[in-house]
Amino acid sequence: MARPGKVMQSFAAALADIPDGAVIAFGGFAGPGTPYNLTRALLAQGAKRLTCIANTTGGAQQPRMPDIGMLVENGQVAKVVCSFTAATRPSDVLPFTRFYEAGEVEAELVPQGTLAERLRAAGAGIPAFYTPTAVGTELAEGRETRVINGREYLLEYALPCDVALLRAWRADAAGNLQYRRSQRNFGPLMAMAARLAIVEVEEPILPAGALDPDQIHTPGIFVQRLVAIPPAPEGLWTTRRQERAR
Amino acid sequence: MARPGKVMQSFAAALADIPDGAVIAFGGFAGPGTPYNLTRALLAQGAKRLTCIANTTGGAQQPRMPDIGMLVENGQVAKVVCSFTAATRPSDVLPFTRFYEAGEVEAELVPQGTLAERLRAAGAGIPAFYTPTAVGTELAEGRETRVINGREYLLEYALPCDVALLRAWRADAAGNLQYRRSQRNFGPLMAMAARLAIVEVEEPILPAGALDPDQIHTPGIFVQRLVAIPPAPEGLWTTRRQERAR
Amino acid sequence: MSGAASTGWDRQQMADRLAREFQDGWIVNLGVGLPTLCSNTDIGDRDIVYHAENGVIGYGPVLPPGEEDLHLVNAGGQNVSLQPGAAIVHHADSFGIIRSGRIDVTVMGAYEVSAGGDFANWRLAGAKGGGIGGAMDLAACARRVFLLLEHTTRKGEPRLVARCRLPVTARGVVTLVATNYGLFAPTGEGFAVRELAPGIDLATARAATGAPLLPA
Amino acid sequence: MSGAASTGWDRQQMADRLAREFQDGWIVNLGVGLPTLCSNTDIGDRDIVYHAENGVIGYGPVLPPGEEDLHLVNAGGQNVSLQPGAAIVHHADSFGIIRSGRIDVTVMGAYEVSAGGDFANWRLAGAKGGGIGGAMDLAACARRVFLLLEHTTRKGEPRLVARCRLPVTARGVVTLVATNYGLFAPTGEGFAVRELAPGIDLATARAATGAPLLPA
Repeated sequence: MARPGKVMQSFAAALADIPDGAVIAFGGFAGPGTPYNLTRALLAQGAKRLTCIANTTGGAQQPRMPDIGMLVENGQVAKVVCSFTAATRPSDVLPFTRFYEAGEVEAELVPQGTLAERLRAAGAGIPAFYTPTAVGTELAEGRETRVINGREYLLEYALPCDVALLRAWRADAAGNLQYRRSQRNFGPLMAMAARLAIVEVEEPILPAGALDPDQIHTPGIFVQRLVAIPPAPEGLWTTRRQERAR
Repeated sequence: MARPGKVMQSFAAALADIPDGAVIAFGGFAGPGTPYNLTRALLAQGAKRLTCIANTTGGAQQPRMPDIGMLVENGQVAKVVCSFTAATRPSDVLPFTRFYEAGEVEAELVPQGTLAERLRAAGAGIPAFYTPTAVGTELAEGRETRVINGREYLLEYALPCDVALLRAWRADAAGNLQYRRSQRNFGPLMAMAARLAIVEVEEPILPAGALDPDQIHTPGIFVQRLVAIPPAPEGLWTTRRQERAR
Repeated sequence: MSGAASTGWDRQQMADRLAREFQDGWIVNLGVGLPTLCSNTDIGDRDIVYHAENGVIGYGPVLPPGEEDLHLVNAGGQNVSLQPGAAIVHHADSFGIIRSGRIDVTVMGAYEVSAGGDFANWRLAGAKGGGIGGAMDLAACARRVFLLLEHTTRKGEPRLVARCRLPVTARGVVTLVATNYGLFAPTGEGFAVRELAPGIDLATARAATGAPLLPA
Repeated sequence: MSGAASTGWDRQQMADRLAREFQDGWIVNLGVGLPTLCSNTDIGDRDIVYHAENGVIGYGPVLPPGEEDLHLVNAGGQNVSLQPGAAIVHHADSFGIIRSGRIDVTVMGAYEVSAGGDFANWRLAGAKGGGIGGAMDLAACARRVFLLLEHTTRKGEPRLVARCRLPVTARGVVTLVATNYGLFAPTGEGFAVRELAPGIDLATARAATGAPLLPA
């Protein structure tokens, strides 16, 4: 009666059943934690009308790594929820931004802490919360606010996802994850917020029980599928900019 | 210009400046994580009109360990916020319950998950949130609810504290904490929720940098004071029931 | 009928019967007291993860005196073991797991349960204080709420009733109730009899129940 | 006056001047771009903890190529080092630190800052998209908001203005502004001149400022 295990043999197999219209969260912050391999597999898989949730749609650097901007260019994306619809540096132009300015994709711009908290809320069964962030700005116009102890706060809703695509450092067969250094970023939150968390893993996947239960960053009950990243060049390991610099 | 370090030499010194009227959170769940040594020192220190926040006021077992019930008996407590104002087993009578039934101390009974989330909210700068817990019960009577996506939720407010008294397994001089196994429970949340977190530590306090930055359960920026627990009998190590059983 | 002198299942048998309902792959939360006995049940080759409110995911049997890890307890304060693949989280994450609907079933004790699936387990009549613990979170958010309780009070009053008289823990959430008399499911109008314990007949059960019992 | 040809401080000097304001024990968050230069400043024996939005608490200098830890970046994506006592948390905890008022100062770049302490740094005029990142959380919640920006745009238009024309990041929060011309504090009516860079006189600064400058 043993159920199928969580370890899968290919990125393609791990993504095969993602339907059109899925709401997908992508981990990562400026490189660490970004699921390059799963994103590349999603480009090949071809699901359409996706809603993509991430901190950014990808950087402006060349050469590019698989990112949400490429999914947009590939006609797979209906909407993006993120904290940057344009680059920080005005002189950088994100590929995504061109499509957005042309009205070919929707976007919801969310402050980064609010984005993190909305994902965390979804994973924690909290449907809505109040935050001081964005009060008095254009983002708060026409929206519900509330004064609590003399300060004005904005009402924000949970941001649940169908799927989370993540990258972790180590995992065991039970799905427990460890991230290394700033690779952690949105990973634990997106795993909680999603019904189906799929993780590309850098180290060989360990047997259940090999990780110290005190040192788990994402418990296995939040993780459904694991794929070990194959060696380069088949697997994508660092950003191409880093690869070039080496 | 080096500021005074976080490591203190006695429980008494660590608690000396807690004023009357302070709001104090006490870590611990059924033993692990309970700050027995700090609680004993607070009994000696004598601050009055305290508000005590904890999962329970202590167990019904004999012999007793230092607990909130003793602070109540010692006339130090105005109010308790907890998830048990009576024991789970009706035949057990908590020392606290006698004072409560007699009207000598106030209590606010809060579901355990709501208690945890209210502490987490305080530490995360979230002033209020909605939860499904307690809807339709006596605890929700007369309180604000809201229907979100067709389900009814109760509005709950953050629970900030002046002080947190905690117990951890290991710490470094920067105040980074590791808890062992179920010792973690409320510790990370109360440290975040309090302006002053004071921690009794089981292992000798390590130099800053000795703990892996990926393996910190409570970052040092939430921790202000550390006291290493001295060997028994000066230091309290396990529950007395456990000590007797050995 | 042979049941006149029988009181039906003993405590472990009640727990065993209920644990037979746990399905492969479920995440199960066991309340303090009677429900704890479910983790003694042999679950065969089913893969069950036991979750405790204090952030322990994947605990195993209670350890004998002398072998305990004093840093590790389940929700009832018992020193338990960990299964391979266990993980520890803090209390807010633990209740995040509960509120976000990841607990497939919570098993709790109760003072009363109604035909409508309401139940009461936190405050006795006349008491000012009560013990809620994690019960309200679990009751409101677990995918299924099962109860384990004696069929009647020590005075012989029914605990399965038409409407709860005590303050409720949650409303309309209970789907299965195991007592010493059998296994019952609230239907709104009464309780469907899923199974009777050996030696208990329908008439005996009916006489001890405060709502209609509907034979299967 | 000798300042006619001077443009005042260079970028690192602006950052150094602002970093002199950091007090012993502060937790400091540095934004992308110019503010990053503050972590190059020698802070002497002051104990400063640098926090980044992506959950890095206690980072140190940027590491040279070949020595980077590719799993570790600051908020600007630079591969930084860790100081002894560093800790990593996830994004929600990192912004919990921000929203709960634990950041003593956030240093950000900006397009505009007003005499009332409003500032704008997320969307340019005419653009549909913008880059908010963690700026709104930091601006609303850090104990102090310091800005580092060039005194004028490339076209010579003032960035220190009476009222912001661009959509704001937060209102009334800026307490100190370092530019290539000096150090300024919004007062409501204008900007108090805390210090002028070498070679910059008050008349030069006034001519490049869109709000009254109030000598110290």
